[in-house]
Amino acid sequence: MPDELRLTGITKGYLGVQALKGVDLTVRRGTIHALAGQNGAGKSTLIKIISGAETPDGGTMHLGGELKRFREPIDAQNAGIHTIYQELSLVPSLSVAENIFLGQLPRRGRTAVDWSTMQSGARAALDRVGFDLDVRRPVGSFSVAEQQAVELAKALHKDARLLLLDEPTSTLPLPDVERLFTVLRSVAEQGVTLLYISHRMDELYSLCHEVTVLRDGRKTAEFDTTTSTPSDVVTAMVGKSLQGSIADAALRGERSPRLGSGKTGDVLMAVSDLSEDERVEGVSFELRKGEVLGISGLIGSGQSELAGLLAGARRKSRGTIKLDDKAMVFKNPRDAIRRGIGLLPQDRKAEGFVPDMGVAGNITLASLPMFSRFSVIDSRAEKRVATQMVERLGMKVSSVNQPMKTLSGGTQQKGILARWLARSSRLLICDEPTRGVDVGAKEDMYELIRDFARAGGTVIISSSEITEAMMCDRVLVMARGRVVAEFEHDDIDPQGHALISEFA
Amino acid sequence: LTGCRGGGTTASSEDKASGKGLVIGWSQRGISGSDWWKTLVDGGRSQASSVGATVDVLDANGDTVRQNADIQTLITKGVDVLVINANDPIGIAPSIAAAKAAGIPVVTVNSNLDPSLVPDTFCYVAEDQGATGALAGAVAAKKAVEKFGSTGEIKIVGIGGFPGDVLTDLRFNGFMKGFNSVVSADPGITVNQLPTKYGSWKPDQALGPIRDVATANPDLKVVYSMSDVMNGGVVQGLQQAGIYGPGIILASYDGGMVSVKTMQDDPTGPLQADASNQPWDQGTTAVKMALAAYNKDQTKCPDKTLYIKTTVVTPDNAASYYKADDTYVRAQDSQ
Amino acid sequence: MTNNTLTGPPRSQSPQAPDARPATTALDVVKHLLPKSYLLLVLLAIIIIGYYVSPDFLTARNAQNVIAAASITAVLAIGQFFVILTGGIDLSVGSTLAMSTVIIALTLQSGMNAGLATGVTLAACAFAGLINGVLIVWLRIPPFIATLAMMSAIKGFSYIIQSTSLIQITNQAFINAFSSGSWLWVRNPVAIFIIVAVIAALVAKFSTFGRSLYAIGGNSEAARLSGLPVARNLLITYTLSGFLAGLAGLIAAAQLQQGSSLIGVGYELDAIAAVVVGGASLMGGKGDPISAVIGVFVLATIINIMNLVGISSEPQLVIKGAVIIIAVFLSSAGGVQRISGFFSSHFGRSRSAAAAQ
Amino acid sequence: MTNNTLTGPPRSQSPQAPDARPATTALDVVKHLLPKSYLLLVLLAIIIIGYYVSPDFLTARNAQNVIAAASITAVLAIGQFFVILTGGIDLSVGSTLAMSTVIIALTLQSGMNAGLATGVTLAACAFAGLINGVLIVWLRIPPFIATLAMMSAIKGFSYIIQSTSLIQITNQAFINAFSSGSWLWVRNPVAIFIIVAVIAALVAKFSTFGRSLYAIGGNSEAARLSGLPVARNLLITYTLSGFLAGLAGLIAAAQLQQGSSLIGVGYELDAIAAVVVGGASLMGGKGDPISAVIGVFVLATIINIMNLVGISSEPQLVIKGAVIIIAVFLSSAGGVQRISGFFSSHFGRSRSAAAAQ
Ligand SMILES: Nc1ncnc2c1ncn2[C@@H]1O[C@H](COP(=O)(O)OP(=O)(O)OP(=O)(O)O)[C@@H](O)[C@H]1O
Ligand SMILES: Nc1ncnc2c1ncn2[C@@H]1O[C@H](COP(=O)(O)OP(=O)(O)OP(=O)(O)O)[C@@H](O)[C@H]1O
Ligand SMILES: [Mg+2]
Ligand SMILES: [Mg+2]
Repeated sequence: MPDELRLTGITKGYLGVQALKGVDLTVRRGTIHALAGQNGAGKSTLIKIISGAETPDGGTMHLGGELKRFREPIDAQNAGIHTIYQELSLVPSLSVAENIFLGQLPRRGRTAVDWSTMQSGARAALDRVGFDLDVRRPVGSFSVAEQQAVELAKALHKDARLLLLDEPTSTLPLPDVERLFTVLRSVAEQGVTLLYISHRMDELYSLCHEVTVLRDGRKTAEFDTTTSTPSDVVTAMVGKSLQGSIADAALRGERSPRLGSGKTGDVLMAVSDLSEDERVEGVSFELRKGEVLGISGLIGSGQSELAGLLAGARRKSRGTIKLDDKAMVFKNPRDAIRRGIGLLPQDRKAEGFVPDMGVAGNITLASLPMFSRFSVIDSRAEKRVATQMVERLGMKVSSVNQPMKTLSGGTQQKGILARWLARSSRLLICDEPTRGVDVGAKEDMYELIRDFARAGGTVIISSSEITEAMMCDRVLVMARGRVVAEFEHDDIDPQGHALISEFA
Repeated sequence: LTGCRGGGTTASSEDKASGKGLVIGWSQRGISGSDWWKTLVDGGRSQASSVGATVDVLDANGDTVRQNADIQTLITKGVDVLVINANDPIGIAPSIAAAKAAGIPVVTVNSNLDPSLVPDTFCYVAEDQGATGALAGAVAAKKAVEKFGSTGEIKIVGIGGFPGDVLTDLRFNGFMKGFNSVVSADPGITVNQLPTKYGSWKPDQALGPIRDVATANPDLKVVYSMSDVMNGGVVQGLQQAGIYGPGIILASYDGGMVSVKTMQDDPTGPLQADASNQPWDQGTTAVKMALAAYNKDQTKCPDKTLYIKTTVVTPDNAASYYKADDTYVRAQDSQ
Repeated sequence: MTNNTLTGPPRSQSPQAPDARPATTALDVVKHLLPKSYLLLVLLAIIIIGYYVSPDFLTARNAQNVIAAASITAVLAIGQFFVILTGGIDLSVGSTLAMSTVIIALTLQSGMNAGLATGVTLAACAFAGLINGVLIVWLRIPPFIATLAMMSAIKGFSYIIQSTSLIQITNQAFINAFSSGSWLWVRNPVAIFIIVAVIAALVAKFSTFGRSLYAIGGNSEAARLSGLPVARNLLITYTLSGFLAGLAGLIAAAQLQQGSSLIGVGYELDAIAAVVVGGASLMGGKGDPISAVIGVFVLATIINIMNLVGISSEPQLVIKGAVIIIAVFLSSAGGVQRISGFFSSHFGRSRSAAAAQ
Repeated sequence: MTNNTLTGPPRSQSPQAPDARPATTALDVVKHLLPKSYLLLVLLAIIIIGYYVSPDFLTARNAQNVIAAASITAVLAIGQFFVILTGGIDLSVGSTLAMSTVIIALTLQSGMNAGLATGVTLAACAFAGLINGVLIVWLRIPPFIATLAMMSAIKGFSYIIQSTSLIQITNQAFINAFSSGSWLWVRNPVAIFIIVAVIAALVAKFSTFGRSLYAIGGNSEAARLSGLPVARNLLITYTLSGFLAGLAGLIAAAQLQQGSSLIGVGYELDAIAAVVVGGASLMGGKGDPISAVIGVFVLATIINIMNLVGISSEPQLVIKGAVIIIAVFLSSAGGVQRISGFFSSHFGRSRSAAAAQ
């Protein structure tokens, strides 16, 4: 098969960061080609350069043998390159139909929007990815998963020759992932070339033909998925052998080790009939000290809302939360934090950290009173604790004053975890703790949670990933805002079918 | 201050001819924050109540567009006569036309209208800005000659409201006319007139420009503040530049009681002249003319313009003008 | 781990059956253009209050006057609306309006014919708007600062070209066209603002340009990545705002029969307040031009009523501030929902408390 | 299913040893407080130009005057800085300043002693700021609109209490304390603003309150979820802005020896421009108070120079606009990097082109 896309010597630097240091990449026509690499390896930067969203500092790009230079995304689109970016690029206030056609709204006459063409086109596009939404409603009124479907429809409805997909499944429920893969395979069979990014090795190996691995802005290896294993890819990503590690075991299909172990008899938290309008309905459970409790469910089933309610980030409409047998009213996160509860929010960038503030500032954000006397920050103590945290959590930073926004996703996530460790929280509520986090950092996160539980901490993990739920002591399964099932760790089968069958 | 509601339905026209029950609609270009305008309106009100008439005042806050709307509102309310203190000479042309169409006579006060509009008005009541400015100019020149001798250069700067604002032009040109008429007797004197500064008629805005012009021209001799309102800033600016004191002559305009007091207390101080334009008298006269207009008695204002008599207050006569309870100098006979 | 090749469970989304009827009958167009009803209700409430407190309020003359006086701010507010829709702000429109009056007065004074003079003036004002756009798009100066600087620069420029004090306008054709004339019983300035408002509403709702402004204001990065010409459309928007400020200036010049740099101080703030009262968000992406116009009338009507009942101008300033707060609270700050939410929860709670007894 | 207790993976990250040296020597404090150097360079360049074009510029007297006059705007800008740091804006400070002059003049006139009168005035202004905060935090009115409405309401209020136009201040203790007096050769207003600036810089850099404002402006949701008292700190910030506007008003009142509602018009815009020239972002989360003060001096110095060389006031407005644009382009809009980037890429390209020949 001829080369559809050929990149040579692509370089790109941001202020202080060399994101790409001369990348060569060749993608054959009609194949699904994967890009793998740790957080911050430069995958998204490469995608942005191909799609015209960023201009490279150096290097060349050939599409179908022709030299191309894109100045704006529209140039790439005109050349048949369509993209799903890592960050949702939808306009929440506009209708689904308009979002799908954004950039080239169908016209009637010279300037008027042709609404009926657009709406029927949008319905057809959604139908292709297996969704049926009211295309006239604003996108912002749909769940994250539905928004991701709109994003897919937006990229897929056009006649593409090259499709770029940057972690399209990170916010997609499992069944929809399968449906997406079916669509992508059929698209590829029609001769469209796909470049696919994901941190999930199983996806790469079920969908893609080839994998290119980036590390620190350079291409380090290329594999054929029929003749290689995920371990090979991860080894190339990390730059050393994983032989014998948890990550390696996980990649080989072994069940990840249990997270909790310190479960005791004392009840830490007792929740009864907890509800929030239509999003959470009558949830009751007891949480024991040292336990790691999973809240599992498809994206949109209300696990995030439940996590938010328990952490005081949202307001309940009904029900009670008892902590140490005392009824609590969390008016805001502050109330919950005072009681030793910490939340790792699911949307790291929007809710997790202050981008321009340094690592140390972000780590001490929830415990400023402990780092200050008479409201004066004790910079020395702050720096000392931040340095300890950075070392303990294995965060890759150049200094504790490095702005948080310049860190990789995994390191950012560890920084937020460090915030709650510095606060000596006793209950950690993790909402999708490893979303968008690379394989190595993911295992690091599990190890840190395990350490936390071992030291007597209690953890709630709200997750839509089956494997994550299966690592917990106990799993509540949610669907449509209700708890529909409860499993002890040992009652779950190795593939997690028991959980999945309850998701409906 | 609630005005009177409703049109002149309560009083008979005979009563109104004497002023009783007459409703005067008064459109001010501004009131808030200005004692001058307040005194003007108060003069009008006091005169009106003395004859049994009422005054309904609307304040356009310095916006001509809004003043047009205000006048339309007054016409809508059915007032018997309009007194207008116009924000600019031609901007209220539509309102003058509307008043004419509604058969409501118009008296203008304090600020003049364009000649094209004058035929449709009954009377213009004001001080003669040029002549009043000239009064101050003449006194300032006399004092300057006394102080600096009859040879040499006299550097003058004026500070007014805005670039391209009629009031500033009239008051400054009048002042220079009065000034030159005196110093022209002394051929040894050359008058060096610096470009006019603008302080938006506000004390804080006047400070910077005066301070800087005085810093760059330490030999400045005469400063003319075209409104008493700005004097606080002007004095402070001159002080900061280090030339406030015996070497400078300050002239001003308006006849505010604070300035009168200053001259009375410190007769040899920089402030040596304050031309007075008697807002109270303008207000009372305007209401008198409004009554005449209602009675169509053009003999009261034969030339369609009635300049009230103005004076200039100097350290020599300050004591006779000082009235602690007033804010602006009034005509001596009306007190 | 093995591949999760699972059978898809039935989807959790229950799609609402989309209405397939094309949305473009004439009635639908009108329905689309009408703003959310409660802002109209606020205006109606104010009008009813006006009717009760002043017998002069609901007279044809007064109504005509209020509308004619508001037409200047309304035209400004429409231009401002588009700027705010993109998430920007234009503080320079008051100065541009003043410059417009000066340029039209100068060109007419020089003997240019009214049509050409109008064209020259509007072009100059649009150019001033374009400079705003260039500063914002190319130099990446934040809109607030760029237009603040231009507010000063344009004011200075119009002082310079004005050179004397105010310049009288005597050209009757011009005065007629923009102020005193009327067309089918509607005064010309009113006709102008109605035409501008209708075109603006159509553009905002039905044109690709209008939709792209919503996209830019809603998420400008998404708009750019989707291939919309963000830079070009921002340039057009600021140019349009300058153009409409120029048009408002023509109405003002014809009404005042003069050109003067002193006109228009603070109009930008009135226009911005009206746009936000009309439900737009200063973050961009929300609102519609007709609501902005209604916002203008809410504020103008209240001032008119206060004048009619004889409230003096100092308390008027306080009341105006309070009205802006209340109107914005009810419109863009979601106050209606919050109040009704508060009452329903309060009512619900007391009911359940009663039931518990 | 049994637990697969595997050995933990080798950590892929090798943490670079962060610098553990204590950061709180006195020298470090000073270094921390100093702003990015090139804004100082811009000011220095302006001063050098001033020295060459006007012999009066670098005299002790003129320097003192410029600094004393700028102290009013500087105090305002410091308050505004904190508001902008949280991502807000305060348009009401000009009116609050005017109200402050009126209240102090009235209280002194009534015979209250200077200290008490000062306290009453500052409390009233802080209260006005608190109302801003309440509107923004509790009613969720956007800061621009809330403070715009308050700008009108406070102005109306101070007109009402003023009742006559100019209230003279004759209390020498007061005038001395806030204007004419001096302390160790530094004039009192200058001493006041230096003290305020230093406290502000320390608060911004070293206090938990300052830190939380950076967090709120940088990402208010993250700040909320981290348990910071967002609402309370916003209330404090707007109260502080009102308080500092009141303090600026005291300086103005002492300088002009009067209380008047007429003063302070447009000061809020000067303060905002200065803060942004000083490198802060209107989106919040960035900047420092000392840079904001330098921003004030950049603008004040340029106007002083223009006045000294006798540039008339019309072109001054144009130049002021241009200076704001250039200064903001160089500071917050990242112009320095972009220009150097442009030159290096241009230079680099031409070099490589030469190499290719
Ligand atoms: N706009 C930007 N400004 C500054 N640095 C950036 C910017 N975008 C990316 N970077 C940096 O460039 C490097 C590569 O980032 P990139 O987003 O391409 O990584 P990635 O491989 O996609 O990571 P992830 O798996 O977390 O998505 C990182 O160090 C990142 O911090
Ligand atoms: N602010 C909101 N306004 C209206 N509806 C909302 C809002 N937030 C969530 N919803 C609705 O509530 C339901 C749950 O949505 P949401 O995506 O937040 O669930 P979730 O469990 O957090 O899933 P995910 O894991 O996406 O992140 C969806 O149907 C969504 O449309
Ligand atoms: Mg990425
Ligand atoms: Mg979720």
